[in-house]
Amino acid sequence: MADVEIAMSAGAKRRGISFQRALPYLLSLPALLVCIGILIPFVTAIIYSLQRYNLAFPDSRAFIWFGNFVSLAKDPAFWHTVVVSLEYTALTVGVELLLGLGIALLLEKRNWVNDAISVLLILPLMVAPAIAALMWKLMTNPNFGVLSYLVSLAGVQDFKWGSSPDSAMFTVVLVDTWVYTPFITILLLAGLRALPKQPFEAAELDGVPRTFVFFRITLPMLTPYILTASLFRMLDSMQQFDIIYSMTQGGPGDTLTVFQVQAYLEAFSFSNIGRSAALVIVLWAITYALSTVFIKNWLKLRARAHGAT
Amino acid sequence: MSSRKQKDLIEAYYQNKIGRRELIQRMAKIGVGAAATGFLLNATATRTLAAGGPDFKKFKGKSIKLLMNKHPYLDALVKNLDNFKSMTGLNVTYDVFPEDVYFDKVTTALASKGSQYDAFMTGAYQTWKYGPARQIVDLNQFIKDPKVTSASYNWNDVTTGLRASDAWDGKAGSELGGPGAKQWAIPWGFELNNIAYNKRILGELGIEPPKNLPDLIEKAAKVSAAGKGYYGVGVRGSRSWATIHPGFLSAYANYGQKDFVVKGGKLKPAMNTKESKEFHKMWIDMIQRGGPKNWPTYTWYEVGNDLGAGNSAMIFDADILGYFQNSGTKEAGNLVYLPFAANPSADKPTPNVWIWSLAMSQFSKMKEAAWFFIQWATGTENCTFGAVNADLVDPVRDSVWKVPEFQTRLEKSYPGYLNQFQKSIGQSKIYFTPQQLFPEFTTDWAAMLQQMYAKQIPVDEGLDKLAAGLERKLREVGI
Amino acid sequence: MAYLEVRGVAKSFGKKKLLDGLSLEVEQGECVVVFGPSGCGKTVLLRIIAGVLEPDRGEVWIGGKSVMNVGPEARGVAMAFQNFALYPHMDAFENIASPLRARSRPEEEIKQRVHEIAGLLRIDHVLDHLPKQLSNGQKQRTSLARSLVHGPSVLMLDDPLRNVDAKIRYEMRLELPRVFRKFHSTVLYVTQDYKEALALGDRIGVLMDGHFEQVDTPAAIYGSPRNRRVASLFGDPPINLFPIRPERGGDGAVHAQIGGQRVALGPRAAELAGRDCVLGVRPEDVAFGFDQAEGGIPVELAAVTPFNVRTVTLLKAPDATEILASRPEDNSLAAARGHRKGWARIDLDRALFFDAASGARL
Amino acid sequence: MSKGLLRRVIRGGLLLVVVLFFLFPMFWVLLMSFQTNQDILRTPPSLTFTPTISNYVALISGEIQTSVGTLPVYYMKNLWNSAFLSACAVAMSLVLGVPAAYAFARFKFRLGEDIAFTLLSFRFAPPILVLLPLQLYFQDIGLYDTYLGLVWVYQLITLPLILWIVRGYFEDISPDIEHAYRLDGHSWFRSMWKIAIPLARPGIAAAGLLAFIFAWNSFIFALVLGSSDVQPVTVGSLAFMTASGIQYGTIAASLVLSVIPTLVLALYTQRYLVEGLSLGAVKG
Repeated sequence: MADVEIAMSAGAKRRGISFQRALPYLLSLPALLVCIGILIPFVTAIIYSLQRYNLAFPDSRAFIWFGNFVSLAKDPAFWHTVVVSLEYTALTVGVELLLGLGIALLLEKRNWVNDAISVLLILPLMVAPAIAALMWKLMTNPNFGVLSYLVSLAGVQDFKWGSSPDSAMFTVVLVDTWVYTPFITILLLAGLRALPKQPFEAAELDGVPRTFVFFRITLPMLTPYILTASLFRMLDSMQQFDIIYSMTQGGPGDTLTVFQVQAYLEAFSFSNIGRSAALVIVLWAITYALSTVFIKNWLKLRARAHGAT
Repeated sequence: MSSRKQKDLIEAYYQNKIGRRELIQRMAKIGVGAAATGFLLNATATRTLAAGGPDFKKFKGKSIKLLMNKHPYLDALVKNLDNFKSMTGLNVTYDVFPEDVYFDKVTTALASKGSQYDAFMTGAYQTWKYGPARQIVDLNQFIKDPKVTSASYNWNDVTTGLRASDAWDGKAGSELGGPGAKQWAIPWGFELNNIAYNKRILGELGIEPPKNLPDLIEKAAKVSAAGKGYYGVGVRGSRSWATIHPGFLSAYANYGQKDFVVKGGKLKPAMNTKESKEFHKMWIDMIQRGGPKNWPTYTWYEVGNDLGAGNSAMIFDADILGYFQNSGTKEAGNLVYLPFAANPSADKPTPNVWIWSLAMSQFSKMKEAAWFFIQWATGTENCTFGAVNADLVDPVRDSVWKVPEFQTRLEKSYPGYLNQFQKSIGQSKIYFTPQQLFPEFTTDWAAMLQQMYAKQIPVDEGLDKLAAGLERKLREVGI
Repeated sequence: MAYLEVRGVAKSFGKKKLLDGLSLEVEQGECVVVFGPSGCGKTVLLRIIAGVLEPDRGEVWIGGKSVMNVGPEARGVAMAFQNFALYPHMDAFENIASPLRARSRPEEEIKQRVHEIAGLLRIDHVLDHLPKQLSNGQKQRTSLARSLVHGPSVLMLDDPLRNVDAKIRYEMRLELPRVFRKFHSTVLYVTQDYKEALALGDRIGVLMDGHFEQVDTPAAIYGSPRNRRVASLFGDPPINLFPIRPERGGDGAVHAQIGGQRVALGPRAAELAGRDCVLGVRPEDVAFGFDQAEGGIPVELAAVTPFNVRTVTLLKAPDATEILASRPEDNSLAAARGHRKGWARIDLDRALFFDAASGARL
Repeated sequence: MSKGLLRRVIRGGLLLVVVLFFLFPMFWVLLMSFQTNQDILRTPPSLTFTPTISNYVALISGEIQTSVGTLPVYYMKNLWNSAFLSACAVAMSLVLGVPAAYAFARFKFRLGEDIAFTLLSFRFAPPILVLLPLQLYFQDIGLYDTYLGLVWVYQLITLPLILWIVRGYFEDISPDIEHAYRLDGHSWFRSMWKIAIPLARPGIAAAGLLAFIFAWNSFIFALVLGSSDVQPVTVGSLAFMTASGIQYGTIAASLVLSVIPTLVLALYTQRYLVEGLSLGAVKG
């Protein structure tokens, strides 16, 4: 408790009280300003979202307040988009978190094998999702695809991967998992190795069962890292585009019409800027809400973690 | 060096003192290859364009910038670009982007009203957005102006259907190339949709080439049923307009079906007529029994890969797609091209076309110079060069198709290609109803086909749903 | 004026008022021990003086100047942290050298002074170790060396012996005064161990409820605590406290009931007659014997604990009042088992009287 | 004992599965990069082929052979663009982000959390939302088609990542260590520079690496905000899908090449990653 407080006004110094007070701002504002600069367009986009604005109909451009949002709310396709996006996010983040944590635990011990693996595992992350999707599309091709081939050897004939409404979601989640699990693994591995050793040694001595150690010591201490990792994954998954678009363009039918795919089509193919902006604003609002929850818990956990000391 | 000799020879050729074959032989003697000869010839030929009136040197030393799509047609053009430079003294720079992202680039470049690009490659469909958006220029003003257009440009040499397809008055539903139509772009190279088949496979199975759609469906099914690892017919199925415009719309049109009809000045979806429903049933049936297993993710390159690798016996897609699969692939040399009238009661094919055209940016600061480029690029000389010396496979000018070298080249290694072209070109044009919502409704259409294919929705119901949805969208924008 | 002055410093965290207008004066070269129960704000006080924590109110003066506008690095204050706070990525040498580097001293001087202090604290053999390779004792000495190496004008030690084992604690207790003298620094020493406080402090400040109950020499703190709370903080076994109500008897002498026995309180209690107060008697001032003694209290011997050099005995008076007595170790009580009767005699000249209500000494 | 052995076996088995799942596709791509398009497009796919380096030759020499002669390839330029852009973007983010992260971790100041969150929220401003207006403004202020402009925009990707990850590591360092350093007579800046940053280095390395990768993989910004002179590898790789067919072999090779720089960086940072952050976690 005291420690946190102290941490927070650490190095307090009143030489030129103004300077002291200013210091944190001086440190953080450059970063803020740089981003603000870019975010001016963000405001413009918000204005777009309040207009009837289709490039192909320049004369009918007009300010219509929340017209775009209203028509979205009335459109079942939109609600479908919301559901699919959330579903996709939940699935990818969930799977990748479990997998990433598991792998991190497997690699926790330091030896050259694990070190080697932990580098190699980053490889998928280094492949641009667009290209990764292209390769997966080839590997899942019914004729040339090595995966389709292996699957058929395993006895599953004509698995349809991205081409069937039943397996499309599975396929894109699979690719997403392949690409992004390493992200979580890295962060959690770093986190695991950052944990203070004492409690574990103690538990070891007392012969505490591993499962108990994991759930009562490891997991709680790891939670801040888990939150950070899943926060960023959530942000990216909500906005996933490359993988889904390159694999199925949102199909089959409307199986995978997530936010970004819809927004992309509206803007780039349908030139319906207003509607696209509205879509993206909604997406932005959702991510904003979700991450606020994350951050709140994150800060709470940090506070507790430091209070403990 | 022997450059003087070369000039003399070419002069001689142009004054008909010697024939083309003789020219090429004698050029070869002094160490100039056929392609190079072609280039030199073109240099001279270009002078006829140059001689046609306009002061092409007007912008000497200035420069223009093009936005281009990575495409064999572009490669053909680039090979000959120096001729344009020397003709006009203009400096030409160009940005090339992969097709996968090309139109995103164009859309944003135009939407931001940037003046960085003067002219760019586009399809006719895209101009239905760019035109009404006032992002591109009506080129009639240039074509009809002798001060900027060479007498030898011979605009009417460009295939009628294609010229019309790039011209639209901007009113949804009105006829392409009709009265008052604006020439939004100039055709340059195109593709029409017919059948290409693998004679080895059909031979193996003792199957004759298909005569019409019902026949195609049965034969495709037969091929797939043969269980030899290959399937019947390759067509696109991805969730985009690309699925609608090749084979599908060509056959659809051949059955006399329309996407929209105009009622009281307003568009009305026409996909849910009885005939249309029958057609859709046939099409879906064809894919389910004789199509690729992953049809809903099939884009043009999967269709092409399968044909070239001998996984599909036939494709109903762009002729040039089959053309490029006939070299450097496993099945190279086995491919045959076939004019295809889907409707048994139709006597001629009615291929829908994709036209690579050149358009001019409204925001260009060098419009006249840009026109010079477009004029040269789509002119007889350059098209001939591309067709003869490169892969400008489907040039847009009737005269070019008559060039003997081009014909012999096609005949030699692309059996039936010339024939399928000649049988089809007369009826080759865009069969879509021009309108701003083209991408929207074609995407919805494709998505609906995918649902029908997956048996998520019966064809009839699906088409009614589709029509209703489109109806609503049309009302929203009031067209 | 004093070298280090803390003037009415207050600091609270949220609701919790930790320091409440506290003041303290420390002379040059003097060692003041800040003593108090844990969580009484000792550490916070040091941090405020160090300048790493801002007080809500009040000021800190060093060498006659207010240092409120001076950063920690410029106050000439050194501090040894309870958790040592060594730099994990620097070896012991660099840790110790840090203050000298900050003052950009020439390399050879740094070497020489680091080795000097390291030798003095007997860690010169581990100078090339990283903190994680050091034993607790070595860590503690390293942090101490770091705080001493540049001869700070004010040295603050935050319970430095808390995290080290008994042996080192004992050694250091003897060693530190020598070191302090050598560097002639003004020392502020925080501890919650009263023996440490008595052993090291020129003066002891007893910190309670956010202020100093008493600041005085060890002898005074022990011998004449300002109130019963201070009194009961010092001494092990703790002081005996008997609630009494002195009465003036017929003979004019003042008496009180202790353990059910009427005891004459002697002249010191003369003016206490008739008011409730508490009698504080340190165990060593209680004499126990088996023979009846004048003014003695009849007790029975409840327990005998040999307590290193002294024997502590728990005595029970008939009214169940418990009296602790300690006496030099001897074997006379070794045999004393079972509830032997005996007599306790209180040395009233050394007894302390507190007001029952306020607890203040009378 | 045998229980421990069993555990080791299981552990090894699981690791094997993991490695297979994550590395098989990479392995397959590597194989493809040494095959001709014909070999790749075989049914069923097979491992027997005569390796060719033509794909790499084409990429590196900048010339690709086609049926109608040789065509230029600008892949190496794309590769350089990616490397340069990502490196600059990450460098800038570190310079801006680490001090900010330090501020959020060490000082409680009004609006502190709000600023931190705002900075994060930039991460979820979807690109296509800002692209169109951004291009307008970039043209006005002359940043269109400049490295500077792109590096700036890339901050949207890299800065929040670095900021939030590094902040966590700073907070894990006991403030007392820095207090001690201050009391030794060092300024706040030196204590940040000599204590906080070295102790958080593993975290900074991890964050930097991840940021670099994300910058490396994004191409939509460069696509819209630049000419073909500044396009990254992703766009470069897509250039091998043209109407004349899709060159899987070349794409695979381009993918392999594009991974190398990042891999090298990863191997370098690995030192810090596996060093473990035990230093960072010195609690008070």
